[in-house]
Amino acid sequence: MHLILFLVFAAFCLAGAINLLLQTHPINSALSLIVVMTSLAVLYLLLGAEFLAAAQVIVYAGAIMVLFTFVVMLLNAGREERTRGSVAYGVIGFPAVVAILALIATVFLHTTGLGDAAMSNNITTTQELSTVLFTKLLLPFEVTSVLILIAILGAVALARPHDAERTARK
Amino acid sequence: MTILQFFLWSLLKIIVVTVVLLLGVAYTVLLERKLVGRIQNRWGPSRVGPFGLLQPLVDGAKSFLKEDIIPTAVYRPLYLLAPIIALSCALISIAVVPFGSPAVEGPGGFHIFQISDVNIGLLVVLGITSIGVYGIALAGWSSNNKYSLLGSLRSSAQLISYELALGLSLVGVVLRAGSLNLRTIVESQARHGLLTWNLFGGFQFVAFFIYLMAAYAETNRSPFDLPEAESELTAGYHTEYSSMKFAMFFMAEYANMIMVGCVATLLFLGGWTSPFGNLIPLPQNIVIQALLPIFWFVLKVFSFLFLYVWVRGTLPRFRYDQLMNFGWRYLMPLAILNIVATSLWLAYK
Amino acid sequence: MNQPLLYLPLIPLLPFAGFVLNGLAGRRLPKGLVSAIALLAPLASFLLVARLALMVWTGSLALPVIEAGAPVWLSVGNLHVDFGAVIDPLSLVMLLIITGVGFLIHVYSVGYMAHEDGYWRYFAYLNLFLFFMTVLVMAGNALVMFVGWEGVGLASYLLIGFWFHKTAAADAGKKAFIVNRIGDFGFLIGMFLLLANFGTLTFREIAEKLAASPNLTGGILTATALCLFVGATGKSAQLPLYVWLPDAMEGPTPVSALIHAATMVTAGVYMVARTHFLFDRSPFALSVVAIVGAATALFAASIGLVQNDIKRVLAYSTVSQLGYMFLGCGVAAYSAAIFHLMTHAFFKALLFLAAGSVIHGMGGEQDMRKMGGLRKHLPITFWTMTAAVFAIIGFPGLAAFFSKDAILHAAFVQGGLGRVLWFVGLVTAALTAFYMFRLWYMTFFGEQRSHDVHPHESPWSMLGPLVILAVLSVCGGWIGAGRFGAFLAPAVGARAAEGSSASLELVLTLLAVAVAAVGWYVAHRLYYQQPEEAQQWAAAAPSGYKLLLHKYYVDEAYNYVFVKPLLAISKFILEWVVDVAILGGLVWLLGGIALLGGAILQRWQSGNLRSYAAWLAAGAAALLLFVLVPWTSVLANLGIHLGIVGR
Amino acid sequence: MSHAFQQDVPLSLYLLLSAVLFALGVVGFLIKRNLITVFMSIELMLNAVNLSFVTFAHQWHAVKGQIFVFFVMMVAAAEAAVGLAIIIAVFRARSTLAVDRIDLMKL
Repeated sequence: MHLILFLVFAAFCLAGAINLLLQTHPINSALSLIVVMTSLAVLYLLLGAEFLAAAQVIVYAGAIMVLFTFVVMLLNAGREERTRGSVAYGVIGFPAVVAILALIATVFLHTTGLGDAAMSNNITTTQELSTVLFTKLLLPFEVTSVLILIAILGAVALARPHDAERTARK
Repeated sequence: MTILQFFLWSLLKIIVVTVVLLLGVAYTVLLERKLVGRIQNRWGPSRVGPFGLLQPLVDGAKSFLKEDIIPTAVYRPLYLLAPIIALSCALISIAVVPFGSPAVEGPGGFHIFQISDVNIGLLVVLGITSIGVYGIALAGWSSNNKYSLLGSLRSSAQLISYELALGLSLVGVVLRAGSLNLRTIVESQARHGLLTWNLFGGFQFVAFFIYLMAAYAETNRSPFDLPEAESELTAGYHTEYSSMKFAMFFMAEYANMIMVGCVATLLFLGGWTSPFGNLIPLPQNIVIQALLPIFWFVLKVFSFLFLYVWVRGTLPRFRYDQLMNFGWRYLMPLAILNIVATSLWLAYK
Repeated sequence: MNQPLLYLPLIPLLPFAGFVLNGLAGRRLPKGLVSAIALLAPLASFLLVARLALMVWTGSLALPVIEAGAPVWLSVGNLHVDFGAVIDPLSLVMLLIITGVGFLIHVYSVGYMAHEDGYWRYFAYLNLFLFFMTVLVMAGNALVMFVGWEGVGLASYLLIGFWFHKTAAADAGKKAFIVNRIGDFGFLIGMFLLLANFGTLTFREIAEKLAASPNLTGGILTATALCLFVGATGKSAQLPLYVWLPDAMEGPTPVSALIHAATMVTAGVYMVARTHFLFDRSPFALSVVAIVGAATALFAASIGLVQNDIKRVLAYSTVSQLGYMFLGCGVAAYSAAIFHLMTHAFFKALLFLAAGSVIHGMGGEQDMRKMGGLRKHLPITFWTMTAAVFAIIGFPGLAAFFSKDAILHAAFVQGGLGRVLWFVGLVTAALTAFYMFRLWYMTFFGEQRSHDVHPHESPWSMLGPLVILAVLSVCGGWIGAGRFGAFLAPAVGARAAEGSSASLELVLTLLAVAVAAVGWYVAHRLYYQQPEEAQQWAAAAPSGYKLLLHKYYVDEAYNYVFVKPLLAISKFILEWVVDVAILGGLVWLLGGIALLGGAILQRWQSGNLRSYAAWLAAGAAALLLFVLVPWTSVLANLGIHLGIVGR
Repeated sequence: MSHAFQQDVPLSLYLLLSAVLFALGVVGFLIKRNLITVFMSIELMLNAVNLSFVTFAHQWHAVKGQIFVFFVMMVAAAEAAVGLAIIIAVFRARSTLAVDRIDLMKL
């Protein structure tokens, strides 16, 4: 059961990710990414992280990606232009990516002592999570909240039309 | 219980619940038309069948039989995908809703009145609701129509804004119950019936009020039905949709209403439990023991829907900036205050 | 020893405080306050010094006083330099002269400079001058002395160039500074030699070490002494570095008085006296000092004969008198030299201030040919000037009578070379008498030659110092006569005048007075009785006259020998070596490197996000490669395979 | 069939998946020409890393691994808010989202 679910959703993940690369329209890419994210949520669930699974859906799929689609719609972004930029990305970038993937994969596959994940095994409840989060890691949590506040202010400041534009609009 | 049995039972439950839900959706539409008619001093549908009771079926047939028009300028894949996302998201949430007493079990300790009992049921509902945004957003965008686009932009912004207030209003309840499991939440308010409901005994009336407002906005219902404001945007995000696809949006809207009613019932109104608590002892008959909680549940959801329609027939539509102001400036701070007050109270207790 | 509170640091620091106050805030302060600050600072210093002197006089203070526990300036290896002051008879005398005469000049300046712009600036500089001079005199070691030495140069530059808008004044300031620098260079070398040979710069320690090694003579000591003497010639305007002093007349007259009489030029004499233990051990250096002194005395006096600018006459007179002092030093009669320094301070300050009063009264006129008959208009100035003139020529009983005779006597007594030097000194005395009386007659007697000015007597703030200095000039000789040598002996060493006898002294004295009288007579004849005869004399020896009038063409010679080639070389180096080769080359080199680097690096900085991302990924891959691959074992395996390492 | 049902999944497969997703994210960054899509590739990389965090948290029974993912999500949310605001500002200034055309610091 676990294996089947893993295979199915891992396949969804990979398909979504590849589709993200292949699609030329940002909105399709965004939808592919949503597929990746929701599939990942299922994988989290399989790994016993149920709160994270919900958070993944709510935060990533439900908020961040909505923001992305919202921006795509707002800017009415069309298909990608076939621009020719630098060649460095092909010459340098792809070998580098292959190297990274090869290295990481080698290390992962050679690591001994990694166990198996079984169904309904080692589930982390929301209570455990929040106990650690609100006691031991309270300070980082609060710092994160400040970060988000700053991000909100920054976003507002950035997206606000300039004074000149505003007066011109009036 | 073997895996095969599990699948079969689950399939059966899913089919039954879905059919009931769809029927509920159909008759909610009728209910609304009749009620609004009465509020506006007219009869509403009354010709098809006795008291117009067959009207929903006829409407459905009409939707199916109408020509399916796909405008040339639309972005087809998403144009087709959007109503499916909207409807499926509206229907899926019901999977975690317990609508009957868990005391009644099937063979092998199998819950009959809940498709799936999830630890984080409330979060699942919220998550699926948040995915539902895409149906509307994509519909508006793929239609390639400015009214649709404006409607879906409004809708996206509105949903994101009010989701915050909605989620925060539920935190008070979660704090009281100490769980995200919907069944546990219901059981935490079961002891003395009406008096221990979160709405009354739990002092979560502020939260309930916020939830009510946010829920109306989330379901794009009057007085927050700006995404489909006829006078401004023709029909908003579903301007370009017709026949069956339009019907799917329509059903999604009412399914969402029912879902919101279910959540309200579970979280604030004591779910399937009796409002009289243990004052009226349960009869020993197993059938009555099974059906009575369902009766209470449906009654509560129905009351909620009645409120929906009543508000629709009564209040005028907000302006867009008023809507945003209200959500960000009043509802959200209020929800945060509610969380703080509840936490303090719980800590004091 | 239970030492009474002496407030030694305050002596230099008070003028310095005056300088800081006036220098920083003077522009905004009212004139009265500026003068008050400027006068009070040296007055307070003088009172402190006077208190010291009084304590020494009454015997409640034993000299020398060596300040202990002063702040340390440098401590490098074995070298320790502190700011401790040393008061011995020599520096006490110097301090009295500097602060006393300095204060009088300050008072005089209040009247003289009353209508100048930059009044506050002038007094700030004046105080700065006193500060550095006191530092110089009180210094216990050569390095601190050098600070004062350099500072005096700076202050003189500022004061000579006080009217910096006048090209001549600005040039004179620069000239003084540069010529002084040459001398300072000698001092510096001398200091290095001291440091190399004795490992210390403290005078007392050097003297002790020198005393401890009686066999040490010759080369090194001579070289050191000569280097120091080069410094002294720069500061004290001796041949060949005297050229700045006459030009320094471009500064305000009180400044000339300060530089010539009380402070700057005496520094060289003071320094030679201070380091006498070096000179004493090197007869050759001593003879050089004596010869240079005598030559300068004669040389300057001869130029002074024909000058027409009243201040220039005085300037050459100063150079000449300084020559006397070095002559004194050179025959090891240090106390006589210092004695002459003191009396000279009195009468030369008086001469300058009186000349200033004359110039003031004449409305800025400095040419003696346009003066004359001023006796009636400036009576007090006349009488004080008369006192000074009689003092300088060595009129019996007046200041220079004692001091100059002491020097000449010492020279004569030395025998050998000393006799020659004595004769030169004697001739110089005659010349001195001649040009001083020439000045006297041209200025105060005869007819008034210029009628477009109305001479008037100066205010009392100027006349007061004149009177005080006149009294000192008249009586100053009696202060030291006979006693001075004994008083200074602990500081400069006493030399018994061998073969001295009262009769010889009397003969020598009479000779000197007679020679001076001859000078007086010639001046009287040429400039009082038959003024036209002077022109005839000049016409009789036109080349000689012109030579003197143009100061032996020394300035011109220096100009051709040193200044012009230096300018040409500097210009060449600046224009071609520095500008074109070094700077230009450097610019081209840097520019080339930047261009080359830019040409390579700009390929990276394309602004293209995706290429940046590619490099980022490459960097990450490199890091992973570095971290994840166990390089040591990989290399070891490789080594085994290649047969480098292993069996 | 029941064999496949009871089969457990080795965690290295999860890690491998995460590595592949990450690499795909990098590739996306390299080849995508739309600013928004490039940004999405970054989100993909973040998600890939999150997956390995959760996997390790499962392996070592460590709650902190999951909490780290939680923080990553929060930071990603903040990043998305600011990043998208920047993208809007860039679009306003240049009327294009093509990364190859946005290669100057000044306007």
